[in-house]
Amino acid sequence: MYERDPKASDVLLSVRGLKKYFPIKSGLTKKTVGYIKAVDGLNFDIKSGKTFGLVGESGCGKSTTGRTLLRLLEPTEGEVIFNGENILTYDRARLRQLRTEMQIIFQDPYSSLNSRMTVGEIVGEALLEHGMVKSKKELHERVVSIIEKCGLSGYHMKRYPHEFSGGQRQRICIARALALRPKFVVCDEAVSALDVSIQSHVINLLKTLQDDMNLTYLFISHDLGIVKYISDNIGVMYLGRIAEMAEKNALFDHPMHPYTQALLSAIPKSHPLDKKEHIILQGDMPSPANPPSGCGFHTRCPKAMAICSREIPVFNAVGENHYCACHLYNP
Amino acid sequence: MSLMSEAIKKKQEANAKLDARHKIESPWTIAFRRLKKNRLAMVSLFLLCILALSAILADVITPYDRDQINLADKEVRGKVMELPIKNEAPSSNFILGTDELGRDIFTRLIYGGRISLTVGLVAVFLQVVIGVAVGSAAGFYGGIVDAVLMRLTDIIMCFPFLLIAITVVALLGPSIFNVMFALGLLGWTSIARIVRGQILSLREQEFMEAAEALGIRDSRKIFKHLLPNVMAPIIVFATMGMANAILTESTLSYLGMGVTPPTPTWGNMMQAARSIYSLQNQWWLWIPPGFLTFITVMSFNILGDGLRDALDPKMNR
Amino acid sequence: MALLEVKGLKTYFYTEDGVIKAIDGVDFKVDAGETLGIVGESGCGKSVTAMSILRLVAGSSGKIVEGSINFDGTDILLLTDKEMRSIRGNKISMIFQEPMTSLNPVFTINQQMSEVLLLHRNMTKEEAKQEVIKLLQKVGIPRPSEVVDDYPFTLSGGMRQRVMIAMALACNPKLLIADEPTTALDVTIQAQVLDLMNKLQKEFGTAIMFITHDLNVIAEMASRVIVMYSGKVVEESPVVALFDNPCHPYTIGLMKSKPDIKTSGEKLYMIPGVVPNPLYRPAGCQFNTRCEYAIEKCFQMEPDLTETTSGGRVRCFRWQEVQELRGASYV
Amino acid sequence: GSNDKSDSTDIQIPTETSANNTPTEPEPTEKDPALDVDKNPALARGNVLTVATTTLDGKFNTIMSSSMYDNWITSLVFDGLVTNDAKGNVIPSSAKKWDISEDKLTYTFYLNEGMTFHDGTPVTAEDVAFTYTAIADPDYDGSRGSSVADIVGVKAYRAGEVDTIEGIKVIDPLTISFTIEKPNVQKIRAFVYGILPKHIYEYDNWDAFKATMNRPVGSGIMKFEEFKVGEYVKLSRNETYFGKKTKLDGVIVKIQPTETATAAFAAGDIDLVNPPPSIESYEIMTSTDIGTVQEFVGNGYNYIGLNLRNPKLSDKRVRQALAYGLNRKLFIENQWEGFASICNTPISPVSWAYPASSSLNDYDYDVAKANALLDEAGWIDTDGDGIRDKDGIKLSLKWTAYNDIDWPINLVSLAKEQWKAIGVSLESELMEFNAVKDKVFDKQDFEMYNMAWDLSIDPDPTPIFGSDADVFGGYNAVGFHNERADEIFALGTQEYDQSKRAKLYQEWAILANEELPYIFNAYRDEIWGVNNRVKNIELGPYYDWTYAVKDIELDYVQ
Amino acid sequence: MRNYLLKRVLQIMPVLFGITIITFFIIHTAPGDPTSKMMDPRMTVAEKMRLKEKFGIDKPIIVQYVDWISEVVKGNLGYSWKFQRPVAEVMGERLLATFYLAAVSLLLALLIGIPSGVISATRQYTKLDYFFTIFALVGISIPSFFFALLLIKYFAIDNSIFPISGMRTIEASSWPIGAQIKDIIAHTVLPAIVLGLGSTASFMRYTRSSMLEVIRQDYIRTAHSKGLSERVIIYRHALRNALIPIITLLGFWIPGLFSGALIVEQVFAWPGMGLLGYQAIGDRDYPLLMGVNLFLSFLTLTGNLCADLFYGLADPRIKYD
Ligand SMILES: Nc1ncnc2c1ncn2[C@@H]1O[C@H](COP(=O)(O)OP(=O)(O)OP(=O)(O)O)[C@@H](O)[C@H]1O
Ligand SMILES: Nc1ncnc2c1ncn2[C@@H]1O[C@H](COP(=O)(O)OP(=O)(O)OP(=O)(O)O)[C@@H](O)[C@H]1O
Ligand SMILES: [Mg+2]
Ligand SMILES: [Mg+2]
Repeated sequence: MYERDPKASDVLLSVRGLKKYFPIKSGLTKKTVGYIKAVDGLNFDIKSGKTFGLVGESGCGKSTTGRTLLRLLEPTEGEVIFNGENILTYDRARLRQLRTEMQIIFQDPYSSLNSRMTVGEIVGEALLEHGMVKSKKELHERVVSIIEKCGLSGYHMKRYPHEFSGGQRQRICIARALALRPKFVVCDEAVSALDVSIQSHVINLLKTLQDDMNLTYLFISHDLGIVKYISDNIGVMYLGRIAEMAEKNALFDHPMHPYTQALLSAIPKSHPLDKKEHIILQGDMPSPANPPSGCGFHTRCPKAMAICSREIPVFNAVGENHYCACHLYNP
Repeated sequence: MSLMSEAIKKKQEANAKLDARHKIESPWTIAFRRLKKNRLAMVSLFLLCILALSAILADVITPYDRDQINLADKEVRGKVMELPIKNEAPSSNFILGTDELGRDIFTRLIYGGRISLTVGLVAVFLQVVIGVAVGSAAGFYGGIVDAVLMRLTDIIMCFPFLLIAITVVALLGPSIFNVMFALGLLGWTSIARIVRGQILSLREQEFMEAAEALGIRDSRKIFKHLLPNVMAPIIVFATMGMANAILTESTLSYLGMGVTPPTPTWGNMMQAARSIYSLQNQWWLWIPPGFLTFITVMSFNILGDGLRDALDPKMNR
Repeated sequence: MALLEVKGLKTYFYTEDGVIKAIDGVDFKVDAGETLGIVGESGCGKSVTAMSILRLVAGSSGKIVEGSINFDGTDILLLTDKEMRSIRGNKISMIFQEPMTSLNPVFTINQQMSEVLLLHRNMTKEEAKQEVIKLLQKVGIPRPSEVVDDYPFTLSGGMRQRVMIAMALACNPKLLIADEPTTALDVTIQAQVLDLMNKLQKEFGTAIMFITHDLNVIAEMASRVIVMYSGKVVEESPVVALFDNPCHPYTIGLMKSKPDIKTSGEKLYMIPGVVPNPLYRPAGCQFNTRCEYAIEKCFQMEPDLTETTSGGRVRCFRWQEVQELRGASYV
Repeated sequence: GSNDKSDSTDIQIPTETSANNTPTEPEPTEKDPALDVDKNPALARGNVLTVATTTLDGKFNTIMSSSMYDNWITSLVFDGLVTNDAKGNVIPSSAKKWDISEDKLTYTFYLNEGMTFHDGTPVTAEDVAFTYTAIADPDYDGSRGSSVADIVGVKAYRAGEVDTIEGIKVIDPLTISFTIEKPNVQKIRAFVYGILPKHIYEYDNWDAFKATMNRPVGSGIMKFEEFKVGEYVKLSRNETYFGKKTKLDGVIVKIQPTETATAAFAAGDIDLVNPPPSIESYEIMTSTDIGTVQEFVGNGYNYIGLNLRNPKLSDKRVRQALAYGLNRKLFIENQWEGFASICNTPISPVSWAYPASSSLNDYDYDVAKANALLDEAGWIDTDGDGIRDKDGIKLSLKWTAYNDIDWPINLVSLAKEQWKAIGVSLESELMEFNAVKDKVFDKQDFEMYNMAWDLSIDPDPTPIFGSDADVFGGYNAVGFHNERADEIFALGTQEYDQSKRAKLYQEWAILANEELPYIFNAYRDEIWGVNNRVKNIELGPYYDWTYAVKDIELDYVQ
Repeated sequence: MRNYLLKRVLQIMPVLFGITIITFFIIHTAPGDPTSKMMDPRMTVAEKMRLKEKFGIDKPIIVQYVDWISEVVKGNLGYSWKFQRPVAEVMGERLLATFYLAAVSLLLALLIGIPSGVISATRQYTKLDYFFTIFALVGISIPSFFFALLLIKYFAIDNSIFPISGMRTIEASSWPIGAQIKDIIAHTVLPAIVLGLGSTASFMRYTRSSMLEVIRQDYIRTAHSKGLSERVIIYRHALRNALIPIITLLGFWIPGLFSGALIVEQVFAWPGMGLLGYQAIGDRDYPLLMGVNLFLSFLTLTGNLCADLFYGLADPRIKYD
């Protein structure tokens, strides 16, 4: 069992038993006929100033996790302990205050910027809303300072998002999120939509800012290369649950869960002469509305056993700081 | 090595300068720039400006009073009598002739434009206000609010429009205000649906989630984030709605349910065309108002069409 | 003789903002049975090149203004529309990036696939359906005889992409153009699809033009690679040489900026600047504004493709010096 | 009826006493221009008379019909006990004669022998009794209810207390008597309604009765053939008609919108059309030379009603000033271009009650006189704003007009301009007809309004100007009260000598001309386009084309 | 599917109910009543009151509504006061003419509007496109009564190519059937053109923009890459998709053709329902007016429902449950 003190001093954010079910409504009366178990019991901690990477296939619940942490979605169950307090008990006013401490950066730099607002408005809006600036001048100064930090120039303030390239837009998003000086930022596929040569710009920027501002990241991606590069700890999600979680080198060097193994082997070789055996998984991820019984992965697992279809494996420590939910490692 | 970096520096500086000088283009400027390339739309805009201007300056540019009955001696059964210069063909005195009471048609046409444009403007204003309010409330709050408002919209939408408009006008008495009222009160449904649809999809956009994550208040979310984004369809709708309102007013006036005479509108001026005689022999009674209605409505439609293209980010020529 | 030889191909788009020279003199060839990889940043003209080969740009504002495309001994650009149609889907077929939207939503898989067979292989409807089922089986779709009557929306992304592949292979084409066939797919699914394409190529001996911006995928698939930048081929090279010994500064930058599971720690390499706007191409080398090796000459004239020692070609005045400088900096 | 489009409830059937021409078979000769189909396409339509109408409601029932156009059909298909001649005099129809008792309370009718309905059944007194009993039915919801209200026993019958009406007595199969409660000189005209065959119309419930309305069977000169909703009615000759049979094979009454009716007439599509009178209609109808226009003064007038309860209008001098200050002649000339004449009293010149014109003040346009009268009445412009005032009240008036027709709109426009010159300001309020009616008659909440009266043949003005009619919903909406007038009205209904009655009403005409409860406006003409092929037709205010059917002959080619 | 249908039909009820309430109150608060037009001076005030009682208009409006709706629920639309016959019967008599005219103009609109929209889209920015665009804008912009009068003037009065008005020549009932059909067609041409013009123009515009949207889709590119001919691509692959949104439009359109026919019916003396409703207002024939309104609303709602159902047939992605 995953057991750590959620209030340990170096931990900024702890998630315990987090669940998010989306009701499936149907029929005349819009009766709930079932649930999409997008997130189905997550446990992890993120240490202050560190980056936690979350990987997994599309639809496995990564974004839902990110959004639930910020209460952009109301979780069904569980606790999110931020700075020692369970934020799920906050009322709206407290929640608004919390916004200055937790932020999110989205995947799509096109749809995440309001095309009818100037960069200055986009970045400065929240400062105004939270009364964090006293005057127009101060607002201007703060906006300029943050967008310059993010690698744009002051004169960009008056422009509209459509005048920027994808990479620049993502910088605007970052500037917007960081303008409030949050402690914790969720990066939901923040670089996935960007081109190779621009990705590196943004990743470097995120890293620099983390060092400068002592930020803590939850970094969501399905690109293992990037996750490995930027994270300290990594969680591998499958069908709403974490299959494996470890320090990044431990995870990449000794993947334990068959799904992690498959995922890692699916990465195309990075050099044409590499000899790499791919584990080709059969079929697609099952629907979270109708998950298989037992271990969610057993339908595609090359090492599936009889027990796998019956019992949900426990999330156990398999090494130091290395956890895995698989019957293979259960005593 | 020094040579290279110098070249790069030079180039990069030049680039930066260029970048800073770059004209700031809001989405509206771009749309207008695109619109300017649409010759048909520009001609329409120009025509509408002329019409609007002449309506505003009607008092100055018209040669007669609006309701002035022009008299002249006429022989009736051997007796000379002062009678209205009735239904006279265009001449140098009356450049578009006179109507059945001897009033100058040109003058009344200009004033008629004032009414038609006012009716259009006010009706569309009402439609936009109601439609946007209903649509954005339904779209933004969803749930029961949405259900109730949308049912209401359905109900109004299912009204047989002309029949109910006529009933409303009959109920309140025909007058310019009641016509505008009827048009405004019954015509907002499509805009409400458009706004709601747009807001429903915008609400799912990541920038709205970002706004929520930033702790932006609801009112600001609606007014600052959502509404500016639905402005484009609203504007397009408004121009087309103008066209529609002007057309409907003239139809109502034609049916005698429109603006009260002697206030001229193009629709009630065209009532002259109800008689085959005028249709055949007195073109000046019905061609000018008919043509102006048509041109105005057409201009609004073309403008709306052009705006739709100009405001649609997907349209690329 | 090469199966496909493209020479001096220029395709322009005439837009209201001006002429976009999407590709501006592209030369390359594809030999029978080989896999040519094409890499390059978004917007550099990869897709337009592919579309030009099938003469599909003409529909919009685009126009092939110059060059020749020799396929199997005939210049495609000189063919009548009817002759061209007999090549499309028959001798040359294409797979697109977006499996989700590339299938017509209102027709069943059978209707869409048998269309090609009816058109090019003179089959009856019944025969065509049997053939479709066979093809689906070949690309590893489970229950092909049922799927054949399904509508595309019932299939997952990976399945759809496999349908696209099956459709492309229906007439045993000599050349298969795959335009970013896996970009929209997940890692594990991508592995499935790449694996499948490799297998099928071996079986049918089809030449493949594989377009992507993912260098790892190139390493996996290609035998020869061309690198495009801003509407031009900047480097052409056998795949191993490209990875071991990239010559063009852009290629070098690309290689370095890609984080992968092996790199870690220090900052990622960044290519400064952005891709030039295709409306306003700089004079001289297209890469000059971003190139750290640029010299005065690079701003004045455009380099030609020159042979390299490793058996490829490169469009750079200083490729040899760059090799040396790079070698030095690596040490 | 009231407004211009309204209906008349007098349906009368011509009898055989009228003109007696021998039928002349049309002999088509190629030379005869009257029979040149190329010139007059109407000739190709055979021996069938086509008449244009604007609507057909399908209530082809003598006790239910409510529009003039439906009445055309009923007056051809049915025959009443009595009818009228071209001058408006009551003459026999199904009843060959009648007696009125000494006390003027009992009317006894003697039916012609040998009359049959279209299905061959004889017409009897039972059918007559049935017809009038049906009007008295408690469920009756047509507009003729008042015409039986004074028959003895109707009240009890309506209340459901009795099964038969005491005042209606079938004496023998061909004799019937009606007894009324109090004498009424006009009562004889209540017996014009066509006789319904009892065996066909007998009903279990009222709805069942109404269900038969669009398939009428009567004893009239024409037999009903076919009704196409929204299109036309087709009638054919009644070969077994008791009176003078028509020479027409049939009659078609066809819907033709006003907009195009005259053009259709000019094209030969229709034989008879009754457009709004105007020079334009006239010109179009005569443009192709295939028809002529018959023109006559109608039995009605239009007017501007003034609310006499209103202090601004209660002074006779103000009313007269308004009349002097409005150039009605100009208006009428301009509006109707010779198809109307000025009106100064509430009786039509076509009536026997009309006085000598010289005895009436014609209120010729005279601004000076108008100003003098207003000054005299104490309305002076004290504040120099161009509008007269008195006791702090401005002489500004509000005119409630309706929008169905165009002349009130033009009249208001003119009055606005002209009254400005005599210091009276005018505001107008345009409404739909029903709203005006509601405001004026049902609520009596107005200052002035315009409307028109279509008069009945009998000139009795009591329902319009009698003091008793000044109730909500009554027709004396202007609130006219005059002792002498009330006296005249009372005498008039008791006087059975027409020349004596005429004297009384002439006095009333002069009184009304002086008192001006209305500003009388115009007597309008009626015009009828008549195709040249229609012979022996002479229309008049009391004599529409259905009366002429018995005489009409048509030219036609096979 | 069955559930969906049931659900939708059940949803129609409250909307229809709401419509009746609102229209009933609007109509009944209008000044005047059916006795207003009975302005015969010989009709006494007492008799009028008796009639009002017969029509039930002396009762409070709520009671009148309850009376009316409880009859409607039983399928009885009441009695037309003007025509003195059951409303359903009066409307029924005119239904066919209305349906016929609406169908012909709709057919006209579809036959002209859709192909020209397709041509307009596939030849975007060519002369042909501009021609159709201008035509469509003219069609949307021209007041229908004005257009009707123009047509009558040129085609019926100045040159007697078509009859002025009506639905048939009365004498035609004795003609051979072929001539009768020809006669009806001749009578239909002008009104159908007037009624259909707006729809033609709209369909053209909608088809054009829908087509433009569709031909930019990836699957059209796929179709091209298969070597299919232009015609197959446009008419098989593109049009099928482009028509999906237009089907929704149809649902709205058909009822519009009925209520919008008022002007056409008025000018051409067409025995249809639009005019009936219009006249019912003037006559304050509340039961008839309510009947016409109810019918048109019902038509609109079922039109929408049908549109949704056809939408599902045309687009396999839509599933009803
Ligand atoms: N608002 C919602 N309502 C219903 N279901 C939802 C909602 N949001 C997400 N889901 C479902 O929850 C599951 C997890 O979605 P989520 O977006 O968290 O996945 P993800 O791992 O972020 O995928 P991706 O990599 O595609 O972003 C999916 O099956 C999705 O369909
Ligand atoms: N229909 C078009 N109209 C105008 N410009 C176009 C059109 N299609 C492509 N272009 C332009 O041509 C250039 C090359 O586009 P292309 O699609 O070939 O890039 P790509 O290398 O395939 O990029 P990606 O990786 O994003 O697919 C781009 O600048 C693009 O803007
Ligand atoms: Mg996600
Ligand atoms: Mg591409």
